[in-house]
Amino acid sequence: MTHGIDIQSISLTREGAEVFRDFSLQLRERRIGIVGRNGAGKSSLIRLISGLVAPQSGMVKVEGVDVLKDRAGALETVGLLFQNPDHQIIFPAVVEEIAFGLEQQGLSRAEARARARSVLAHHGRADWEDRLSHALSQGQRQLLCLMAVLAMEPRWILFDEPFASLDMPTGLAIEARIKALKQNVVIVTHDPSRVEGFDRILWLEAGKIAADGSPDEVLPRYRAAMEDLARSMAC
Amino acid sequence: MTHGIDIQSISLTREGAEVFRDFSLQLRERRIGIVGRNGAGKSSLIRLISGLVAPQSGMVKVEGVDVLKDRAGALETVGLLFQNPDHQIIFPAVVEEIAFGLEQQGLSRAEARARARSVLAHHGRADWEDRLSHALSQGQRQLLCLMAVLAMEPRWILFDEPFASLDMPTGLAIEARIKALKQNVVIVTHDPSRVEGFDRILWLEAGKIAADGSPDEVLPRYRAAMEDLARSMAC
Amino acid sequence: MLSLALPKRSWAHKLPASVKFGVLAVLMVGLMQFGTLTGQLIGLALAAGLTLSLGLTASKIALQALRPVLWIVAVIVIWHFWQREFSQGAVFGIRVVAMVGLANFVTLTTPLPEIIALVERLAQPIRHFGLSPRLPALAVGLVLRFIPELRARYAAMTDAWRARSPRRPRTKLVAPLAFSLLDDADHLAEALRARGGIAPLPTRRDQHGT
Amino acid sequence: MERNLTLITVFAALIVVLGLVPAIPLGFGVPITLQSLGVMLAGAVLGSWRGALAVLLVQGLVALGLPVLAGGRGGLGIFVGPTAGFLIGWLPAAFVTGFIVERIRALPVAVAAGIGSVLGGIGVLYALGIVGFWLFKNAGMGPEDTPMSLWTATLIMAPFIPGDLVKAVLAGMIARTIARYRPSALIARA
Ligand SMILES: Nc1ncnc2c1ncn2[C@@H]1O[C@H](COP(=O)(O)OP(=O)(O)OP(=O)(O)O)[C@@H](O)[C@H]1O
Ligand SMILES: Nc1ncnc2c1ncn2[C@@H]1O[C@H](COP(=O)(O)OP(=O)(O)OP(=O)(O)O)[C@@H](O)[C@H]1O
Ligand SMILES: O=C(O)CCCC[C@@H]1SC[C@@H]2NC(=O)N[C@@H]21
Ligand SMILES: [Mg+2]
Ligand SMILES: [Mg+2]
Repeated sequence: MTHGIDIQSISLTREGAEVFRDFSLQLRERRIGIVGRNGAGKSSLIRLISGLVAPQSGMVKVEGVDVLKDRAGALETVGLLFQNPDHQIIFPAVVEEIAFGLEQQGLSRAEARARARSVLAHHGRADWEDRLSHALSQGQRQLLCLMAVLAMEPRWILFDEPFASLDMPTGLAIEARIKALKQNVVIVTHDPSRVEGFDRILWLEAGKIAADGSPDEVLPRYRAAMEDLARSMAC
Repeated sequence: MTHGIDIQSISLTREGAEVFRDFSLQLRERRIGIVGRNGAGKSSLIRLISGLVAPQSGMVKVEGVDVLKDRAGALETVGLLFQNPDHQIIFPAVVEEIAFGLEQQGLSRAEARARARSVLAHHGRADWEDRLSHALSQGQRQLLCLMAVLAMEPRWILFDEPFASLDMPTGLAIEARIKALKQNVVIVTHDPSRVEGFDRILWLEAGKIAADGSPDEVLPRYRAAMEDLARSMAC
Repeated sequence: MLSLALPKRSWAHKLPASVKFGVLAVLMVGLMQFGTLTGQLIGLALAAGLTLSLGLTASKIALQALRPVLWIVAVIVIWHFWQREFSQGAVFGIRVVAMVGLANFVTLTTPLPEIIALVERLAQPIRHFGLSPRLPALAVGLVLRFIPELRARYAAMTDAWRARSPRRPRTKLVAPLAFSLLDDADHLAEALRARGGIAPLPTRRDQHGT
Repeated sequence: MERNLTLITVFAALIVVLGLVPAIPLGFGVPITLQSLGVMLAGAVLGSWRGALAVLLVQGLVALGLPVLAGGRGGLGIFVGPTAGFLIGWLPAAFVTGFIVERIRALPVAVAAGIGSVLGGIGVLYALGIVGFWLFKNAGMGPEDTPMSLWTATLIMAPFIPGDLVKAVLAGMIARTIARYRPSALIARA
């Protein structure tokens, strides 16, 4: 009885600017990629899906959970990797940051810390245990955010530009880990090659769906359009 | 009589962790790329070069200017694009943000604003004039930072991951603009293809130079090493 | 961190935080009630004895923490003596030093996580109002997080300023700093929401699985 | 909900950090401190209830013994010291400041916040602060001692007036800037 993500005629205005008007969308696929230009509304969309932004009208349900109202339910259902790690990190210490979400899911403080440590070790970063998050490099902070989200194992995980600050090997390793996840995944990215083998690609343009289909249908058209644009901008 | 960037046996410790020890480097080329893993010290290095971070010992000169002490001189000599737009943007309004650096270079307030407007128009963003910087998307914020730095036209421009949040056409357009700059350029990036045709590539690894040479010498080795690493991490 | 702390654990660290804070509260009230000099002297001796029992280094740290209070007390005592109110001056001076000494003793020997855990336990009754008892503890934790963050923000912003200006920012950063704090509050609110927010906790991890 | 919490904690932290600006100690034990500017701002920006909660949080930190007051002071001892009345009075001060900004909507934010700060952050605050100081001075006196009069206690507070008026003006200006560029954060008027 899986319902997936169900967005029902949403309208969203942020600081006076309209981002979505009467926008509807159903997502059921296991691997979904979202592409589109800067300011198209990609981050706004996945913030809506994770219940962080309240639309002026309309409704978002994920696996039947009203993500805006039922926060405890949303916790098990959707997880979000923020585009800017500085906006996601809450705690000064690396271990606390990972443990917090686990505690929120009902683990005791000690259990959560133990799990956080094993997550660090699993990603080959056992030595980060005592480090402070603000003294990590930008890419290291993004990895910390990724670990914190993956540790919580929600049924849907939304990644906003997960590879933007990662170095090549870390990026490739995370890509492989994401591919292997049993959960449903949505990735927002400016790099089409990262979502090549996915089940479905959405191309968002100024708050509307410009194209929606398999990677083979959408990505070549997207690439061509972007290159055209680049040529017209370069002059 | 150009001296370029001259880094003389620098030691840098940030919050107790040693980033560089007795590190020296001369940079004279017009197009320099820096690659390396997360936490290798790339951002720390270009912050040193722009005189924002003070080393515990050693000295940095750019075109003969002691960037740490002579801030007025440094301003005409080096400009920096921060890796995280949130760390660069100061002012609430887009126009103010671009005009600020110009005013500091001696333009009157009115002149600076007029120039800021023409910079926006030149990048096809004339409609951003009245927007507030915090209400831009992440990629739009990065573009704003880029415009603010480019407008000041210092002799050396240091870019820390300039393409990380840009969409494809904007990324390509900015790449073309950077290529066409008459100034000297240093680009830090995780994407080797962005610095393919450059004059010199530095590969930084844990605060040391792992390789230094032309793109043809360095980049294939860097790519191979990173892919090896990825394979060993993936398991 | 900003809070008072000792480099080493002491015997007093082993006492439960609730006991230490409970006894401290009783002592405070007691010292206020007894106007006699002997009462205050007993309090002072207790504070001094407890502090000394932590060892020499700890006593030095405690004395440092006392310094700002000491000289205010000195001024008032001198004023009283000037007015020839000797007993009143002495009672006042000894009382303040004893109280602050005792309070510092408790703070010094109770690590922050234990203090926060205590807050959490004391806050259990707010469960009845549909609020999570973790809320006050979380609030305390967040304030303590924001304090260094405020300085870091200031430092980051002066960096951004210095990267483009040879002049000092002076008061020009006050407004941008205020905005960046408010934005921080927004981001932090979203980050908290993204991880379940401040709704009462689920009791078991698999409660919502289907 | 979460936003209320984080805004309240930000202003609590602001009050604490303003205590790091060196305070000017006065002989009678109550320092001139910037922290009361933080109290005015908490009320003017967050409004009555949230502003008061921000202060309550600071008071909680003081009670826990954390050195969050000017000069690195903290601990339960403060609540029985010369500044106790002021410290406790911060709470109604922020509340009244916020209440006035919320209610007098006809006036521009800057003016309302200024007036609120004067009435709440000076008027209400001094009333409690003076009584607190007076009780403190006269506590534990024998029958033969001469108690200080409430009037004397009031006169002693005169040195605070100029500084606190400047703070009220600042609070008004800052509230106006916030209303202009981050209107949604000015909850008192949102
Ligand atoms: N915090 C905000 N407040 C107000 N408006 C915002 C905010 N963030 C984004 N917007 C606006 O909403 C629109 C969509 O922004 P969004 O962040 O969703 O874009 P995006 O597709 O994620 O872009 P990018 O690729 O740059 O990350 C943009 O026009 C932007 O100006
Ligand atoms: N603000 C800071 N305070 C203390 N230490 C820091 C800070 N920023 C970075 N470091 C440390 O300095 C080292 C170098 O960091 P730096 O930011 O220069 O790396 P980088 O090469 O730019 O990495 P990335 O690719 O992730 O941006 C890292 O080990 C990091 O932990
Ligand atoms: O630190 C404390 O214990 C509280 C200090 C209260 C000082 C009061 S607030 C109003 C008045 N104006 C000042 O500058 N100081 C006093
Ligand atoms: Mg985005
Ligand atoms: Mg970096």
